[in-house]
Amino acid sequence: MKTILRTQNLRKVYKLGSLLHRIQIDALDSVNLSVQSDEPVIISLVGESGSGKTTLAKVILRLVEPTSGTAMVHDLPVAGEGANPDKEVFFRTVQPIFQNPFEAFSSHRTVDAYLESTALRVNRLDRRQAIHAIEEALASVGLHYGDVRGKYPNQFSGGELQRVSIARALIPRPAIIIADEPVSMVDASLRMNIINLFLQLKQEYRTSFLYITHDLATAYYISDYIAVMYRGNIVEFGDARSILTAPQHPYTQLLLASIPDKSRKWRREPMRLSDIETKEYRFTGCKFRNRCPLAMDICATQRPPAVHTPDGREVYCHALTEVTPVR
Amino acid sequence: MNSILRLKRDWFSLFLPSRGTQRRGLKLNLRLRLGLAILAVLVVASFTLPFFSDVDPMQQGTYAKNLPPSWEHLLGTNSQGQDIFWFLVFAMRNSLLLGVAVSFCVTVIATLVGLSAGYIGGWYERVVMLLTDSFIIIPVFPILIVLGALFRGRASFWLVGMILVIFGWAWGARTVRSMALSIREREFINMARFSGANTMQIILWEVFPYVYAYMVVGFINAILYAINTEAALAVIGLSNLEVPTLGSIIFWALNYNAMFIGQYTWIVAPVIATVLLFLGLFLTSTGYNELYAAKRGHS
Amino acid sequence: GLSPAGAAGGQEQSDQQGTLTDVGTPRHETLVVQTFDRKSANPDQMNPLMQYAHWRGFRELGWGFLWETDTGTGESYPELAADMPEVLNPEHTRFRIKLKEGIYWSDGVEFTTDDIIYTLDTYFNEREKLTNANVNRIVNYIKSYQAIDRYTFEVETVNPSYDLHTVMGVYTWGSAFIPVPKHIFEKQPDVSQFRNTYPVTLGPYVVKEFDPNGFWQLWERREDWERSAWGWMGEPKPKYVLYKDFGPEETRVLAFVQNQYDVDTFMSPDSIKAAQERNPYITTFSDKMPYHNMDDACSYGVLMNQHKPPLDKAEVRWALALSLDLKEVGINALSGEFKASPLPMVDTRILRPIYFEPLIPWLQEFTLPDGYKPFDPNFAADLVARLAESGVPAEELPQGEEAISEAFGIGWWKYDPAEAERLLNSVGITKNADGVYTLPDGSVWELELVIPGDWNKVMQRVGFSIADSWRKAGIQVNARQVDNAEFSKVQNTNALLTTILNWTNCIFTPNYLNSWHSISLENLKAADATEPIVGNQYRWNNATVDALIKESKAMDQSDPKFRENGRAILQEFVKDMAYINIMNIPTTIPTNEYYWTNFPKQDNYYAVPYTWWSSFKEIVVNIEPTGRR
Amino acid sequence: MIKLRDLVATYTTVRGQVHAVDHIDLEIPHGIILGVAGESGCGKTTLMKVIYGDIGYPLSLTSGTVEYGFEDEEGEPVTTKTIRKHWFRRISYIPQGSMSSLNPVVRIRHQFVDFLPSNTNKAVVLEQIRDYVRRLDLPPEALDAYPHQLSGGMRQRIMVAMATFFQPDIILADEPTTALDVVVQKGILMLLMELQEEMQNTIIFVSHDMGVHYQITHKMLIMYAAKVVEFGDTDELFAAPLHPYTRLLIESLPTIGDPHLRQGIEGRPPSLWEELRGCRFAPRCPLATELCRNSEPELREVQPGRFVACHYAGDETLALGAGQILADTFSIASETPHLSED
Amino acid sequence: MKLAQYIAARLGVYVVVLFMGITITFFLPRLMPSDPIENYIAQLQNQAGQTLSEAEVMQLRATLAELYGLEGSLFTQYINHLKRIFLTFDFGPSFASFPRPVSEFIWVALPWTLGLLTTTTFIAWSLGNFIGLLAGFFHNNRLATALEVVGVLIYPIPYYILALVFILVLAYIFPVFPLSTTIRPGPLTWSKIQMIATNSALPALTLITAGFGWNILSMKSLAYATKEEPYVTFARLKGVPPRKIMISYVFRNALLPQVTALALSIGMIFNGALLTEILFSYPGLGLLMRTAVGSGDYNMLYGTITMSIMAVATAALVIDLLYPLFDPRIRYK
Ligand SMILES: Nc1ncnc2c1ncn2[C@@H]1O[C@H](COP(=O)(O)OP(=O)(O)OP(=O)(O)O)[C@@H](O)[C@H]1O
Ligand SMILES: Nc1ncnc2c1ncn2[C@@H]1O[C@H](COP(=O)(O)OP(=O)(O)OP(=O)(O)O)[C@@H](O)[C@H]1O
Ligand SMILES: [Mg+2]
Ligand SMILES: [Mg+2]
Repeated sequence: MKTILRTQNLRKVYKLGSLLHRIQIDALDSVNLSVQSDEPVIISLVGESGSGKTTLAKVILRLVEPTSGTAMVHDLPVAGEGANPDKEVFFRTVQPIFQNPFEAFSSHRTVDAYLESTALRVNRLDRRQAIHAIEEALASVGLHYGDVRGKYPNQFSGGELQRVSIARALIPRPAIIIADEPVSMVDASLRMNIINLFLQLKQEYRTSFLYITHDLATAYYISDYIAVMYRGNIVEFGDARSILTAPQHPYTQLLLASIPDKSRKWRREPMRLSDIETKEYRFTGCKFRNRCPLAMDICATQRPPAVHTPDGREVYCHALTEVTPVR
Repeated sequence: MNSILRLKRDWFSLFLPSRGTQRRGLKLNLRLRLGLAILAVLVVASFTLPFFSDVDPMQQGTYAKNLPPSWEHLLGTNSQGQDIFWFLVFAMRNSLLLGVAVSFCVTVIATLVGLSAGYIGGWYERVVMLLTDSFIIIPVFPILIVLGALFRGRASFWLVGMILVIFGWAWGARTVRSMALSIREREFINMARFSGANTMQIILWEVFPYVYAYMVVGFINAILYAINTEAALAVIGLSNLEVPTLGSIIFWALNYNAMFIGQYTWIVAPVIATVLLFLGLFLTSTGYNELYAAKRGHS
Repeated sequence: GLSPAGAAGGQEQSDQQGTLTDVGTPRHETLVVQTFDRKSANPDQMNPLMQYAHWRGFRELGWGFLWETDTGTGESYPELAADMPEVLNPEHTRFRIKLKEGIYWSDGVEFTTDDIIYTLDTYFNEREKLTNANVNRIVNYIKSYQAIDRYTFEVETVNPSYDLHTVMGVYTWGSAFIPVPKHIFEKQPDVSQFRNTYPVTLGPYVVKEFDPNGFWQLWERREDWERSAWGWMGEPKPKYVLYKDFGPEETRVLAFVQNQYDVDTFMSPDSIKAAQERNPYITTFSDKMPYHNMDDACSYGVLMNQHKPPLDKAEVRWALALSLDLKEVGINALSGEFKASPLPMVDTRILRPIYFEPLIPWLQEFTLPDGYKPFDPNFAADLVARLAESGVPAEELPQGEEAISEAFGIGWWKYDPAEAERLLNSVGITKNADGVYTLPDGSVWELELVIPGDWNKVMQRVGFSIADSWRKAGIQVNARQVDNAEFSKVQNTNALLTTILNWTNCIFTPNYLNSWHSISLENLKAADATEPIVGNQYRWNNATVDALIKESKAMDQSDPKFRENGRAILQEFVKDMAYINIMNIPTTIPTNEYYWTNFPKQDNYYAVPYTWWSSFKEIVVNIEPTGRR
Repeated sequence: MIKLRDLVATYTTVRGQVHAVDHIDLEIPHGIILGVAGESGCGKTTLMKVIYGDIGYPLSLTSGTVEYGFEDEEGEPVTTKTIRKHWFRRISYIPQGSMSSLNPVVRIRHQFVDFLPSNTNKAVVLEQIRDYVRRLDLPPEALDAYPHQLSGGMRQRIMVAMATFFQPDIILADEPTTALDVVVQKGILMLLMELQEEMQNTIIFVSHDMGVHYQITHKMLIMYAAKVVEFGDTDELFAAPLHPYTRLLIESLPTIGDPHLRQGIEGRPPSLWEELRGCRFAPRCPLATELCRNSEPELREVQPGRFVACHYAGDETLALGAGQILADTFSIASETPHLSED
Repeated sequence: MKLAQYIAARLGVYVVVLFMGITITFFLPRLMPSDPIENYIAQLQNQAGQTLSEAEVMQLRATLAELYGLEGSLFTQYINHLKRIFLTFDFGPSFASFPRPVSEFIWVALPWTLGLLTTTTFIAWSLGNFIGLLAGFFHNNRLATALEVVGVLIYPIPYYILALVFILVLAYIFPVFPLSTTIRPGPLTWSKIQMIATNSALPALTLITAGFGWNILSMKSLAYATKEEPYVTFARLKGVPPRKIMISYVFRNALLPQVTALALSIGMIFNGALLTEILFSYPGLGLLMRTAVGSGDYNMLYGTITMSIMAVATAALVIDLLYPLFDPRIRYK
């Protein structure tokens, strides 16, 4: 079996603030994930804003050096000690789709330059083949090469740009694409096209995805695995459909309850939203405890251990420990 | 903040009557055109006119001393019996040559050092920045005075230029580096990396465009720096006084008290020439910046 | 508060007192003088045993000397001494000196032999620590000394001496021996650490205030000025004398026009003209061309390193002289306000009758080996004609041969590039296709001309004009101006450089030895030796001169033979063209007679007009207040 | 009633001009939440800018005005020309990507009040703001923080607080919850709804997420390629979308628990730079006919309060057939292939 | 990283920079073509008007070499030099004014330079930034534009000419300020401060006029760029009055790079101050330095250059250390 993705005790600490206001944030706090499969898989990463999803993606993309721990993608160690993959191999294994498409292109270059560069340098195609590859990739995200060519990023709408960004990642046909909210700027119908595209790529090109999103419906729709993050911790991880239909962690439950559903309207009830994030990051024990309906004393002091449920997921919650003893 | 020094807004609207969107293109052209026109006149004049001069403007006693401006001597003659106009033409040429040459080297070095330090980072950056900081912090002038004393007169014109380059690049390098530092953190750099670009290519295609506008301004500034520093060295007598430059005109005009003996053209002409040159460079650079910004679809 | 006018140089208006100076003294009681050396680096150092703020009036107003020089005649006269030294032995090594009685230090203590002996003792005992180089000179000059009584002492010199009065007394611009007050100095634990700020003086003035930054110093007349070293000369008129630096020439012109000061030094002719146009009280030394005093001891000239080929050939040196268009240089640099001198000596009223006039016939007949007569006796007349042509009013130009010669000199070398080319061709230096001279090996002859950069504007101009002149003749000249510091070294070693615009050849009295004593064969160094060869920077190798100088050293300077020898040496200089002398240094010293009048002028010549020589003593005694406030 | 009168908004670029809002003529009743949906680049943000009266190079209003349905102090009706004076007091705007719209070097509390005239008593207002913020369940410390110290969700909530504090008549919110997680999103939406109910003002709300629209809006405006294609009550619109694009939009998204394959809309929206003829959706519309391709449908009121720009809207027979065709397009056939079946 | 660590690191850089500067300044003057001993001898001869005999000169030379500490190899001299500076802040005696220590001269000159520099820098910087801000923010306003034009036109005029024009206008035609600096010694009273102020006015004016041009240009472009940031747009949409947008949005954000620029440009400003001092006979470090070069006074040169390097480096350090206080966003690794 191939290791599609594995992280071991991955930790990333950010320090920020001014001389007077000094803050430390564990954007990743001992993240342990492991997905092994011979088939390509789509792993969704969901969770609250600022919970470290992008950070995890960046560690995998080797853009951020982890404070400690290791990460491995497609049997390729990419982060932590001893991880020093060959550039070319790495780029053909992992490709990103960045979160904010406006930031992902230099405003001084035409966007097609990136497509070309990828085709020429990563794929090592000649110019004619490159154009062909670009055309194909753009077509698969619903764009024409002619409309993209020679235009600067600010001449596109966010959605258009996002699609260009996806097209670029497709060109090298990587083993895994790290897609950081690839559809957040895209309208509903297009969103489906892109999601279906991912599925298609998974089947046709055997591309795995790490799909970071806030859109749980699409996560349900395409993913095999799902990981739910909260404040730098994984709180629940396992088979996507079972987690999304029967969440066990209180945060996952809250998440699911918050989906704007088209079938029934929300009940008007007071919501408990998070506090200032840096405050919560500094919590010891369970970081969700001040919003958790099940919070207990132990939650304030002790970090919840992984609970392995019978259907093969991991849930990090003291409340479950009481019910299901650790196996 | 990752500000690009975009000198783009213009005070030139002052001279323009109409408002509205159409105006923009027109104005932009006018600004660029005006700048280019000034530069063209100065450059063409100072590089072609010397071929029409039948005497060496540096030679003393060619004409009667202290003549007022006339058709024969457009700006009159000075106390050394030289024609001020022709002297100025040669001086402009030499100063421009020096300015552009120095500025070119300064800008290239500053950009290379700054970009590489900012982008590559690590030890390389630390060492380079230490060097840069030292060059910035050491006040140039005392050293120029020492070096001037060392090479006095023997300093060929180009040696002065070299000295100016050696002590001129650091400032720009530091600015470029800080810009590169902030650009390094931006997402499109990662995008470029995953598009297979190598360090050189990233520096060139991703980072450079962001500092480019600044470098144009820096380039212009360095031209001025070179011309003015040479002039300052000349004024305290440390540059080569036998090559006509804007500085050596000023030196001799001051030496003969042009201001007090009524030889105003002698002293005012080089100053006006310097100001015009700067104006031309300034208008051109800002005009070009606007054009460039418009091309990228910014306002 | 400060009124605007008050801010403008402190010319504060007050009904009773009149204008005040910047330092708060009444302007009409203060003589204000531009300092000679601009800023003093060491303003609170006033100890004459050390290096000190020399140019701040100490030599003129503060100290007293045994003998002084009359700048009008070049004769020495006793100041502290009662008489000229009495020679005690035929070998001229032992002397007795009597002091005047009744001279007092400014603190009321009487000046006696004790002070002399104490000063000499200190010179001898502390010579290692004292940085005034004259200490060495005295210590090497004097063998022994002793007090005879309160007002008498004797000295014995190492060698026969005919110049005791100019070594222990003033030679033109200073004295190697400056008596210090024993009662003050003996109390000092270490005289070399003693600053002597606000010194006790022998002269009629004391330091009242000085700028710690070195820009100015104010002197106040002693109440008992009559008991001072030269009280006998008469009452010094200004109650205060202020030495001040008014900045670069631009600001000096403005300050001068605003009547902020009375006497300038070395202002360039065009600045003077500009100032005169704006203020009628500003006058030059003479109202006739060349307007300025030409009696400085030094001249400008071009020093050549005769060790360096091709300058080792007299033909080449003559070629340089003949391709120097001095009229052009003088007009460009000095508006023609100069006095040319073909001999390596200044053509002053003291030296002209002794050395110049007797040599005129010889000069006129002098021929180069190829038969060419280089002397141009019409130089001055031609110059006058050119000046008249360029618009100088006729009444300001001298009339008649004699007056012209007195004003502009006896003549100079012809400007004859053609002869110069012949001379150069004769030693294998020929022009190439570009009209530039090349050496016999075919390379371009590059001549370096060093010009002192800090001295004054006029000298810079002269230097660059000379270069221009040579360049027109086809010589590739690289002119460069250098700082004082470097220039001193260049001047004293003359090893690396080929030609220098120079001012060192200084002779004020008929005693030429002071300038030429080192032109000896023993003093010659290797061609590229870099140590100073003081006195023979020409690196001139001439046995005749060597012999003449050795002979003159053992002679009384008033001996006619001594002067005869001088003329012979001058002839040798000319024959070899050992030094291209150009002109007397034009001492362009304008005065402003708004507050003070009766400064030395051409038609009122009681002293040279300088404020940094003995002449200043005469000036302060002779000037009169105008009564303006 | 906010009246949009034949609005045409144009961008000027070096390439030429583009109408990003093209002849929009609508009346929006007061006191509702209006949802605006449509694909990216169809001109939603531009419409918001026009409504807000933020018109300046490169955007210009080629034709039309907006009447806001309220008067200024002098009793003159406020229009696009005069709306600026009422910014953030009678109309407020939460721009797209507003998380980066806070001044990074100034504390939040100052940014709350800096648009007030200088003669207002800031201390008093600040006290009120503190109360308000507390009432909105936001931590009051947030007011004393610098923007970078707050999470995106927090900043977005601050923006909402800022935009609603002065109880403006109209609030424009351009994708205020994109990029936020659903929990925070729900919080913000509930907040908006609550505030709207309380203040009875008009909120115009742009979002891509049809679920969000379903949850909070009273009326919906669907745009396609700079045009309005459908406008009507949200519930009715969701129950029976009349324009094929609306229908596709609503149906295209998956829901949790429904593993069936879904398809997006084929093709891509037309480029606004090109010459456009006929119905702009026609190239992608499974029902398009010759008529659609050649003549542009008017926005017409097919039922009271329902406006649709489709030649065939309201045509019952066609609608039935269309239903079938559309159902086919979605090809609700198989489940999505899933790995963890074993 | 903790505050202390940050400061320590910054101090480390400071020391290294100083060290390099001092090293450069030690070796550079050694290249000077004048030899202090020969200079001194030559000076004596010029003063005394009498030439010394060869023997006298040799003796003098030996004495001076010992006194000046010019014995030993260049390297030993260098080590001694470093030791002296870092351990005792001693630059040795001045050669031109032997045996007075150089530091004495420096302490006299330093306050003048520092006083002139800090005031003029501050004023030029504020004025330039203010005008630049106006010009960048109200880029359509004619007054702001006119001010900017003034900046653009004044900026390239050489110092010397500016100085002369000021002298001519303000000391001659309208004699408001003195032509040359005259400051009388005495305790620091109010009237002395006034005296210093009037005497420094012209050099200060020159420095300010010559110095604010660049600030105008750079601030203008910064302000213009900042104007496009989303938070400025939002402020405009909030209806914040333009003046306030200019101050608390555009200026506050554009200020930070300008502060860094200020730290960096102190060396440049110092150059200007040096020229100005020479021109106005202003008793600061610049004049001291120029005289030192003129008289071949090594130690004085070391002292003045080292001092200026220290002053400039320290100023830059201070600004750098203060910088985080200005910028709430700063993050350092
Ligand atoms: N370079 C950085 N320096 C300091 N802190 C950072 C940095 N990058 C991210 N953080 C902080 O780390 C935390 C996690 O950020 P991250 O971007 O990984 O979250 P996310 O889950 O991707 O959020 P979102 O859903 O908003 O994209 C946040 O609090 C963020 O402010
Ligand atoms: N500054 C501009 N200059 C030129 N064209 C622009 C500009 N801004 C937007 N456009 C164009 O106008 C059209 C509408 O843009 P707008 O931003 O209103 O879309 P949107 O519906 O808000 O899209 P999104 O959902 O992606 O935010 C797009 O085609 C876009 O390319
Ligand atoms: Mg993220
Ligand atoms: Mg939008």
